[in-house]
Amino acid sequence: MFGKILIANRGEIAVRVLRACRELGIRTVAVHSTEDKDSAVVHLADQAVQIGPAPSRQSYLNAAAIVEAARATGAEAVHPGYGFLSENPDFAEVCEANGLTFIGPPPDVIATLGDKTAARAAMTAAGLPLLPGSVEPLNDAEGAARLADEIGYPVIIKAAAGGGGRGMSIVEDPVEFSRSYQQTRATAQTLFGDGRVYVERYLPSARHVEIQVLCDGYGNAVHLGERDCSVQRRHQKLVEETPAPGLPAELTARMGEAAVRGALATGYLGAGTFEFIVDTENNFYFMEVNCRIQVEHPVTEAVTGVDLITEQIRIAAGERLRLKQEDIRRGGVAIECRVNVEDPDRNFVPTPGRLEKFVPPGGPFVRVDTHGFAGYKVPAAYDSLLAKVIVWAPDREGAIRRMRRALAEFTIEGPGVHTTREFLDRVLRDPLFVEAKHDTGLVARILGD
Amino acid sequence: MFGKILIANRGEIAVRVLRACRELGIRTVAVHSTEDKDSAVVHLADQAVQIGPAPSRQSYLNAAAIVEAARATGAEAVHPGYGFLSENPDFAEVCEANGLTFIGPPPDVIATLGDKTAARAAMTAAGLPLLPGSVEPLNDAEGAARLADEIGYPVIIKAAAGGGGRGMSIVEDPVEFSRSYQQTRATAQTLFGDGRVYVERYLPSARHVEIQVLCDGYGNAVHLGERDCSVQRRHQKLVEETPAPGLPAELTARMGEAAVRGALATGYLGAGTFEFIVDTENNFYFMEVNCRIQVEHPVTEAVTGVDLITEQIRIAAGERLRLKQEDIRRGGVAIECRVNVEDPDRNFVPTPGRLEKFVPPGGPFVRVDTHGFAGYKVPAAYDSLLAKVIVWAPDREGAIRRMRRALAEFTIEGPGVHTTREFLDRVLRDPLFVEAKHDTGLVARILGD
Amino acid sequence: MSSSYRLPRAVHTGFDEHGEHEVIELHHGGLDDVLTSVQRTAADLLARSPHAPASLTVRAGVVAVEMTWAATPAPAAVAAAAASQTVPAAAPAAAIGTVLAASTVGVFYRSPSPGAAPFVKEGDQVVPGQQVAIIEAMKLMLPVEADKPGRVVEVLVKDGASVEFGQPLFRLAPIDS
Amino acid sequence: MSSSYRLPRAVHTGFDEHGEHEVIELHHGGLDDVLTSVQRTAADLLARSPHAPASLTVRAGVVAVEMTWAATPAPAAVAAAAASQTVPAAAPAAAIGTVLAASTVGVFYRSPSPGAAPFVKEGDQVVPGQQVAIIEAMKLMLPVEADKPGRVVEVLVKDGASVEFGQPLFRLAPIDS
Repeated sequence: MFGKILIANRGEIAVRVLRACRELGIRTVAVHSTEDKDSAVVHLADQAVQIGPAPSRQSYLNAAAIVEAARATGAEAVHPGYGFLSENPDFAEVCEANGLTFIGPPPDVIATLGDKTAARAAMTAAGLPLLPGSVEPLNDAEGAARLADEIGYPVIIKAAAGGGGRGMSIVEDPVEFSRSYQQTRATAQTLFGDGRVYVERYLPSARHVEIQVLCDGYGNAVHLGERDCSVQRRHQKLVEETPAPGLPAELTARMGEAAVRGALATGYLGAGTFEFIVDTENNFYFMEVNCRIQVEHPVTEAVTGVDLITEQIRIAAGERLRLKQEDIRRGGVAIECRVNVEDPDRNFVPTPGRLEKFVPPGGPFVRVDTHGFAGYKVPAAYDSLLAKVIVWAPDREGAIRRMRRALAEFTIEGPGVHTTREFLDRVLRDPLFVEAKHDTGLVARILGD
Repeated sequence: MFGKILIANRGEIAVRVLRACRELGIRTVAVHSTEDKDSAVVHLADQAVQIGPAPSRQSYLNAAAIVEAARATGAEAVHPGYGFLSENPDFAEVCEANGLTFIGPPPDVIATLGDKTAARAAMTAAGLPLLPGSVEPLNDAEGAARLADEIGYPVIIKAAAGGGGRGMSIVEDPVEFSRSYQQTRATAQTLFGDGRVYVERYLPSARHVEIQVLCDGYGNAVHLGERDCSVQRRHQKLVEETPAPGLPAELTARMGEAAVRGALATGYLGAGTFEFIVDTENNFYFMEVNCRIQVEHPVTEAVTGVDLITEQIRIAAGERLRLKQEDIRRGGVAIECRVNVEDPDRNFVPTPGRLEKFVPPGGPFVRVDTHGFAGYKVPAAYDSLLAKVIVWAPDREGAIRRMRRALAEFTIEGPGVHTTREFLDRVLRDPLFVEAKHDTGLVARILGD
Repeated sequence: MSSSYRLPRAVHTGFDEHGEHEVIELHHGGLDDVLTSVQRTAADLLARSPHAPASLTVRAGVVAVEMTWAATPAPAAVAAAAASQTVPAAAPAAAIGTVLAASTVGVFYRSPSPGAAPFVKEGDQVVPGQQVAIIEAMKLMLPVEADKPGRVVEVLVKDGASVEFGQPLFRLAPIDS
Repeated sequence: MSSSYRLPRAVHTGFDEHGEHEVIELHHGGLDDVLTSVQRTAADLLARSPHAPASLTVRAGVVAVEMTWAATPAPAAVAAAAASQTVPAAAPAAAIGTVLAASTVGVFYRSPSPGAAPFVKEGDQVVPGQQVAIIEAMKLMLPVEADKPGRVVEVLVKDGASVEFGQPLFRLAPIDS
C-alpha cells in the first residue's frame, strides 16, 4: 500500500479522497491554487503545496507543477478526482513516466475510451449492443447522409472527442442533415481541436442509465449496479439515484454483465462508469465510459456498503479485488442532491462568496460530502458545487422524504450567496419525480423553460 | 398519524425526534428553558414554548408546564426522548389524562419495569433466565444473609428503585454482608426515597449486552439485535457498538427471542431495551428493561436500516408494526462515540462555553447527531453530551478506522471548551479494544485510575 | 477565529444575557455624518461598558463598525432574566420601568371569573403582593401578584391567551413617575 | 457576525496575507474622502479601545477597513505572494523592499551547475532580466530573472530545496538604499 498520496483536485472530491486515505492510514498531500489556500482539504491534509494562481490552467491543470509537488513531498501516487486531469491520458502517462502511480486506468485505456469512435469499436468487438450508427468517424458528408438514411431519422451527430453534452446535434429531417453535419464538425474542431464526428440513431424518450464497475489488475471485475441521473439542467446532473426506478432488476443485471465484459475486454483498471441508453422496450445500448470516479458515486456506496475510493486506491496499489459479484448485495434506495452555489432565480448564475453560516444536515441515513464550513469563502474561479447530500432509506418514498428533511435543515448563509437547495426541493416534490415518471426534460419543465 | 408532536427534551435527542417528525410530515413543538432559547431544536421546530428557567426541575422535569405547552399549541402527542421524564410513569399518566399520547409504554408498564423487583418477578413469570437471587425485596437482614449464602458469594445488593449504577454494593465475603445490606438500604432510601433492596449473584467478568425491541399495540414484537456498551467510565457509556464482538449469533438470537417474550408478557409498547448479563460460559440473565429510546440507538439503526424513532411514533399513533422478525437483516458493524464537552485531563469536568468553530465530520458511512453549531453556547446547566458520531463499515476493523478518521476531522473550538474527542481516540486504538478483549474496566485502565 | 454573533431579534441596546455582546442597528443615513455618529456611538459604548465586551458592532445603513476582543478576561456573565420577578423592560431603549412576567406556562386571565371586572387596569397603582391576574396551569388557578409597587402602564397579554414562562404580562412604571 | 476573514484578492495595502493582517479593499474610484474618514475612524477607535482588540472592521458603503490581530504576538509569518514578480516584502512592518517569488513548483538552484559560483549573492546588485537562479521543474531548467533593479538583501531558500508557487526566493532592496 502507498505511504503517501497526492490529491490532484479541489473541493468536495479532494476531501472525499483524503478521507479514504486517512482510513487506509495513508498520508496526504493537497495541492492548491493561491485561491484555495484556506480550503478544507488544505487544512486536513498532512502537507500542502501551492501549485499556481487561481486559473485552473495554471494550477489544477498544471501537470508539471503537480508532478513536481509529488516529487518534492515524496508522494507515491496521484488521485485525480473527477474533472481537471482525471481523464487526461497525457497526465496519466506523465505520472507513470515520473514513477508515480496514477490512480485510474492506464493511459492507453483512457485514450481509447475517451475517443467515442474508438470506444464504440472496442465495445462492438466485446459484443456490447450499440445504437445503429457509425463505428468509424465519417469524413464525407455524402457517406454520412447515406448512413443516416439507413439508420432512420431522427439521428444524432456527435463529436468523436466530445463529452458532457457538448458537440452534438440532433437531426430530425434528411434535408437538415448536410448543414448540421458541417456545423457539428466545425464546432467539434473549435471545442476539441478534433473535427471527427459519428452518426447514430437518436432516441428521444430514452433513459440514460449508468453502471458502476470495479476492475483489478488480475482480470477480476464486478459491477455495483446502476444509477439514474435523469434530473439534469443543460446536461448538468442535479439529482442522482439508485436503483433506477422502474427498471427491471433482470435488465440492470444484464447491463452490469455487459459493462463487466466491456471493461475486461479493454483492460480497464479501477473504478469506471459505463453509460447506457435504454429505450422504451427496455433494449439497452452502450454510450460511453467515464474513466474516473463520478460525482454521484456515493449513491452506489450507500446501497452496496462498498467504499469506492478505497477500492480505487487498493486496486492502484496492486491489490486484488476482495469483492466477488455475489458479495455485492444492494439494499434500499439512495438519492444524491447537488447543492450548488447558484441562484435559480437568475438562471443559475454562480453566487460565490463568504459563508457566514454553514450547518450541514445530520441524523439517520444522511451523508454530506462538502468542503464548506462556516467562514469559508467560496471562490469564483471554480465550479459551483458546494455540497452533496446523500440519503438512504428502505424505499424511494422514504428516501425522498428524508432528502426533503435534510435539505430543509441545511443552513447556508452569506452575503450574496444563493444555493440550489430550495430548487432541489421543488424537484423532489414534483409529482412526476415522486412517481418516477420523469425524464431529462423535468428541470426545464419545472423552470418553464 | 399525529398532526403535531411536542418534544419534551433538549439537546441532540430533541433534534433527532424532530428529524423523524419532519420525515413523517408531523409538525413539531419544542419546549425549552430560558437557557436553551437559542438551541438547534428551537430554531428547527415549527413552534417553541419556553417552559421555565434553567434548572431542569423547573423546566424539562416540569410536567405541568409541558402539558400546558402541548395544550396551548394543540400538540397531540409528547415524545419524551431519554432521561428527564422519559421513564416517569406519573408523567405518562398525566399526558394520557390530558388527552395527549405519551410516546412510550403505558404508565403501568413503566412502573412495573422501573421497579427492579417487580420487573424480575414479571420476567421470571415470562420464563426469562435470571441470576440466582431474590425476586421479592428483602426486608430483614437475616433472611437476606441466608439467601446470599444460598446464592454463593460474591453477591450484589441492589436498590429496587435504583438505576444507572447508583444504589448498589458488591459483597465479597459473608462477614461484610450485614453492614453492606444496611448501608445500601440507607443509600437507596436517600437517593430514591425507597429503601427496598434485593440480592443476586455477582459476576465479576460478565458482559453487559442489551437487546433492542419494538412492540406494537396488536401483540406484534420484533428484536433488532444487540448492542455492546462495555466502554464506560463510572457507569457512563462512552462507546457503543453492534454486533457485540465475539458473541455467537446463535446466542444473541436466543437473547432476542427472550427479550421479545418478556416484552409481550408485560404488554410493552414502542421501543425498549432489555439488558442482559452474559457469563463466561455464554449463559445470559435478564437484568432490567429501559422503557425509552437509548442514546446508543443509532448503531442499531445503522446495521438494520430501521429508523427507530419513526417506528416509535408510528406505534404510538396506533399503527401496526410493518416489520416481521425475518425482515430484520443486520449487516456490517456500527460504532457510536459520544463526544462530550468535558476535559479528560481534569477528571472529565464539564467545560461548557461558546463554540466558535464547529465542523462535524462527514463523508461515507458517517452519521452525526448533534445540537451543536458554530456559535452555539453549550449551557452549564445540563449534561455534557454534545454530539454522537456513528460510523458503519462492513467489518469491525474498518469501523474503527472510519471512526478514528471521523473523530480526527471533528473540529470543536471555543474559549475554555474541551471535548472527549481525543480521549475517545485513545480508546479506539487501545489494543484490548481493537481485539475486542476489553470489559467495563477498560477506561479506568487507560486512565490509570 | 473572532466570530461574534448578533442577537437574533429586533433592535437591541445594552447587553444580552450572556454579557458578551452589544449591538446597535440603525438604518439609512448620509455617509459622513453617519460615520462620525457611528464612531462616537462605538467609542461611547466602549467607555460605558461595565466590563470589556467580546465584540462590538455598530451599524448604520451602509456604515458599520465591528470590533472583537480576544476572550481572555472572562466577562462576568449576567444571568438570564429569572422567574416572576420584575425584570428590566425589553426594547425599545427609551422604555422605562419594569415588566411583570409569567412564572409558568398557562392561560392568562385578567379577571377572577368570566365577565367579572379585571383585577387591575391601565393606570391602576399596585402594591407588592396584590393579585393582578391568574394563570391557569393544569386546572390550577395560580395567582399572579405584583412584587413591587408601581403603576400599570400596559397590559401586554390578552385575556385568555396562552403565555410561556418568562413572558412579560404587565408593564409597570415607578409610582413616582 | 463580525468574523473577519482575509480578502484574498483585489487591491491590498499593508502587510502579509497570512495570520495577522490588515486589508483595505477598494472597488470603485472617487472614494478618497470616504476612505480618509474610515481610516480616521478606525485609528480613533483603536486609540480609545480599553485593551488591544482582536479585530476591527470599519465599513462605509463599498469601503471597508478590517484589521485582526493574532491572539498571541505571532511571529512574522512569511507568506506566499503573487507570481515571479516582485511583491512587497513580508512582515515585519519595518522591512523594506520587495521579494522575488517562485513562478512555479520545482527545485531551486542558485548556481548554473553543481559546484559553480551562484548567479547572485547577498549584496549583489541586479538589473531587470538578469538571471538570479534556476527552478527545475519536470527536468526543465527554468531561469529565474529579476524583474526590477535592486540589491540582494537575503536569499530566502536553500540551494536544492523544493519551492512552491509564489514562495519568496530573494529579498531585494531598492538600489538607492
